[in-house]
Amino acid sequence: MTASGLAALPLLELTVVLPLAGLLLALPLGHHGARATLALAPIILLVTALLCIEIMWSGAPIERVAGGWDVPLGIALRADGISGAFLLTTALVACAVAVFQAQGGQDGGATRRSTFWPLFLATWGALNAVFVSGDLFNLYVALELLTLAAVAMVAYGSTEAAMRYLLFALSGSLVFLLGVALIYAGSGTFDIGLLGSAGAGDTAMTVAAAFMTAGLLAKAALFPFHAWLPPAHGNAPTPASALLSALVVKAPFFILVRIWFDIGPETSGVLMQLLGYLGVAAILYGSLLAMRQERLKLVIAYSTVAQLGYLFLVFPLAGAAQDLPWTAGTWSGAIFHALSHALAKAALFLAAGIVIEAVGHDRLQGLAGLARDLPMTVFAFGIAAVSIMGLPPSGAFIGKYLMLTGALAGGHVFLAIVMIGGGLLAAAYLFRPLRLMLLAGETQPAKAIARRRQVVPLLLALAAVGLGIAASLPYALLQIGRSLTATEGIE
Amino acid sequence: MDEFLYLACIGLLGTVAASLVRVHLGPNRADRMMGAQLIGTGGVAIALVLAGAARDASMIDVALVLALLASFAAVAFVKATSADGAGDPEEDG
Amino acid sequence: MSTALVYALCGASLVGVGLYGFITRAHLLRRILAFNIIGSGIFLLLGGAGSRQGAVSPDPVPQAVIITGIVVALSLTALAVALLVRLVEDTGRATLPGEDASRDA
Amino acid sequence: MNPALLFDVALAALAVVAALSAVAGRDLFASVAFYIVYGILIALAWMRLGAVDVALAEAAIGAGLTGVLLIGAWSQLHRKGATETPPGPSSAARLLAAGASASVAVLVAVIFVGLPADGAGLAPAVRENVAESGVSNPVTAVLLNFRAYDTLMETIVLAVALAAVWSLTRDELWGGIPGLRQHARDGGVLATFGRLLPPLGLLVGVYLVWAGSSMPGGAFQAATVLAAVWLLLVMSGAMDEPAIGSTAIRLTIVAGPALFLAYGTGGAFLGTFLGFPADVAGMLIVAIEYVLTVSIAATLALLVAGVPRRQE
Repeated sequence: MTASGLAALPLLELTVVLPLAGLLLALPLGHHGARATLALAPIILLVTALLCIEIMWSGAPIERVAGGWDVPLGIALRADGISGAFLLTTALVACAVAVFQAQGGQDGGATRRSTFWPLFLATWGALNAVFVSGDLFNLYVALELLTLAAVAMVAYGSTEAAMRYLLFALSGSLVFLLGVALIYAGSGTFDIGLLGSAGAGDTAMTVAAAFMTAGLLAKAALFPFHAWLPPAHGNAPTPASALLSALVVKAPFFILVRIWFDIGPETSGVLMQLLGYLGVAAILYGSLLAMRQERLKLVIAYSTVAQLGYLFLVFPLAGAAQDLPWTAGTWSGAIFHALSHALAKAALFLAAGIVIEAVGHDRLQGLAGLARDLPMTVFAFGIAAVSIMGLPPSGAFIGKYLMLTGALAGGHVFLAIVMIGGGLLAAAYLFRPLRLMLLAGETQPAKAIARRRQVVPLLLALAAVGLGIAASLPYALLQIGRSLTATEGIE
Repeated sequence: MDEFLYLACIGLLGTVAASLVRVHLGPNRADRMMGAQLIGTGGVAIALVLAGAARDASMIDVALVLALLASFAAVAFVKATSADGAGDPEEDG
Repeated sequence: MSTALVYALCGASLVGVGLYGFITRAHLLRRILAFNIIGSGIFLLLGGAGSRQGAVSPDPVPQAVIITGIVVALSLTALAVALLVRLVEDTGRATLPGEDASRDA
Repeated sequence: MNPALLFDVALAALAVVAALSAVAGRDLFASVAFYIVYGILIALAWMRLGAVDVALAEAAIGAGLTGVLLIGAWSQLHRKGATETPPGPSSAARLLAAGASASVAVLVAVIFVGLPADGAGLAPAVRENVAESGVSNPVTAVLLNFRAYDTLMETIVLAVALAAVWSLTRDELWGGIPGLRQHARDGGVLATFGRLLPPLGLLVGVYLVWAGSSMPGGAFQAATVLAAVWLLLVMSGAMDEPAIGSTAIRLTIVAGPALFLAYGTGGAFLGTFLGFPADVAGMLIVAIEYVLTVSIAATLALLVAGVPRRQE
């Protein structure tokens, strides 16, 4: 197939349309939705991969306007390199989760069997809609779709955690919407591209962007808005935990990147510093609490609090000085980190799910010697842990390396130290469960888990490492349509 | 003419304010409910006058929908306060 | 002072009132009410912005997105209410206990 | 100050008072009543802003349906003894919260006042293109044509909200019937209400969707009125809620969004996602609106009905 052949297909639209069509199919199908989803998931993955190829091939973002109405009247769908990278990562994780859930099949009772699939596909569709939306109000609608599906999946595990999550998510989206309303009042458009090309903007724009940022922080669970995350991600059913921790919290981060790097309101240095310091606090606080947890899933959930902190270092490192030569690398590093974390975190949660299936609980003290019964799962956990710690050759290593280079080049020694320290802390809290599982202690007999099920987290963990080994391709993809003028290759 | 209509609306708002006091004071649920229903009626009246003042026939539809939904809310109120939450006060009595 | 400005300022006040309720009230049904009040305050602000050139022909785009917003708010309210009822069935409380995630196990 | 503006100020002040009473009052039932009053006042405000479509949506959805949803919630909490308002935070904490909320309100107000008064907006762009949109009501043109993508997502949001509510069902009740079995005294006020209002409501609903293409109104407002009619029939004991396991009811819910999505995707393969060719746009929009109205009405009615509480 040639480039023009690819361009003839509405790949961009299909990445959103297919999951949404799937959910409308799965809703009436009830528990038969599993088969429909399993048939659809590889097709969505294929479409997403073809879209990435199209973006690489053309070397420019792909843009469509819904209904054929040009912006600002219509709504633009836009897929640049970063969109493609997030779409593809989402597709990989979602396929793994779908297979994992379908194999697990009979757990969770009649309600969960019948409603999981529409909610799962709604999450996938909403994420994709966020990644390709060029319109601030449309982003609001997509975020709320995401909230509905995600909260409902948490409620399978704990109504209390779901309620807490819903309250954070609701207040977050209202504050975001307040910013969007102010932007329209001031500029008469919701279009991100138009807002970006309109230039630096004024105080009103910066205040509006600050509102949107505050709202998104609550949804992204950045410290100190993290309180909802560990109970929600720690108590949700395994496939939901994986989706939520790997992907759902990345959607608000993605929108923040769009706001501060693509629209680029008159950058408030203080705000960028603040985001950075919250990131630092998240790394330290999340890591320390992760070390003190007694349940495997809570260790992994607190690790998400900490790892999300890294992403926010991009704002002081690259946000305040967008024209410096190293900012391109720092920006790409943060995105690499987000993608690698998505794959590794999904692997960790699915591995934890297998552990729970095998021994019936996830209390750390009862996991000694598990490596003998579940070697493949413990191996997957270990590989994923390497990635979370940011050790070479993982994708997270590339991400951290690029960010570290930027921090040192920009004189942010403190941030650099935190980044290195955070890696050591991650090693500490992940070695603890790993060491226990590898220990040759006396253990309760574990239920046998099929190989084809254990291989799912392993593949995800290997993908996280593979992102680092074959880094040049995704790196090239990320540079397409990037708004920054600076360019810095990967050394 | 228009000035008079808006003055009439202000007068109607006065009745709304008075009913708000009733909703606040109660003392029992039936009182609060009646207060809210009275405001519904006042709202319909204001909507009709506003439609006249703006010479916009489509605004009459708002009055229509307000009236319809207010009676709907009244039924829900009555239901909620009945003995089993699904009944009819006339059965209880 | 214009009609649009009056309602925009009303919207700003409603955002404040709703925010206050959302922060200080513990009963979850009240917080759901507060959420809806903040939402409609934001819509009034947006509607006020769209009517600045006079009420004769207000900007239809904010109107359309506000209608969308009202429907989305209803959807979220419906989920919140259902979740609240379930929470009361499970725990007997219509409030959330203090923040300590690790206790949730 | 002219009387019209005086009215605006009085209405705005009353709306703020009603909102404050709703969040700050002691009695939870009174709060719900205040919220419904508040919705009515806001609908009037939208009329004054010349946004009749929004006024209709607020009257039907904001005040009407949301109000009934909240009344139902109160009723269930009341029966479980969970309507007691727990002691609030200390007065110092309240003062701090009040200060923070007031600062946000003032900040927003100051920013708004500081914006250019002429207000760049999309009204001219809509005016220029409305002739090609297939409908003459500019708000419907935005909803179903210029920003049809938002509206498509919104219809899907409704369907997913219903799936989310259903996901809270206890396993033993999966597929069952939402709400309690309602009853009313034969020939009583309630039963008579249940016979008289529905035909009227049906008429209003059909009128609103028909009017939507040229005048204020449209699928969402009409569907809300129809949902209210449905719920009224249920409350008066004239009919029961359907079981959520019913395939027919599930197909009704997804039919509207599915048709909309299929149309949009077909357009994408032919060249324009959600593109309505100008010569047939009017007809297609009306067709989609009618199917959407039925689907949305069913979805809204079931959203208010909530989680299944009994088996068939």
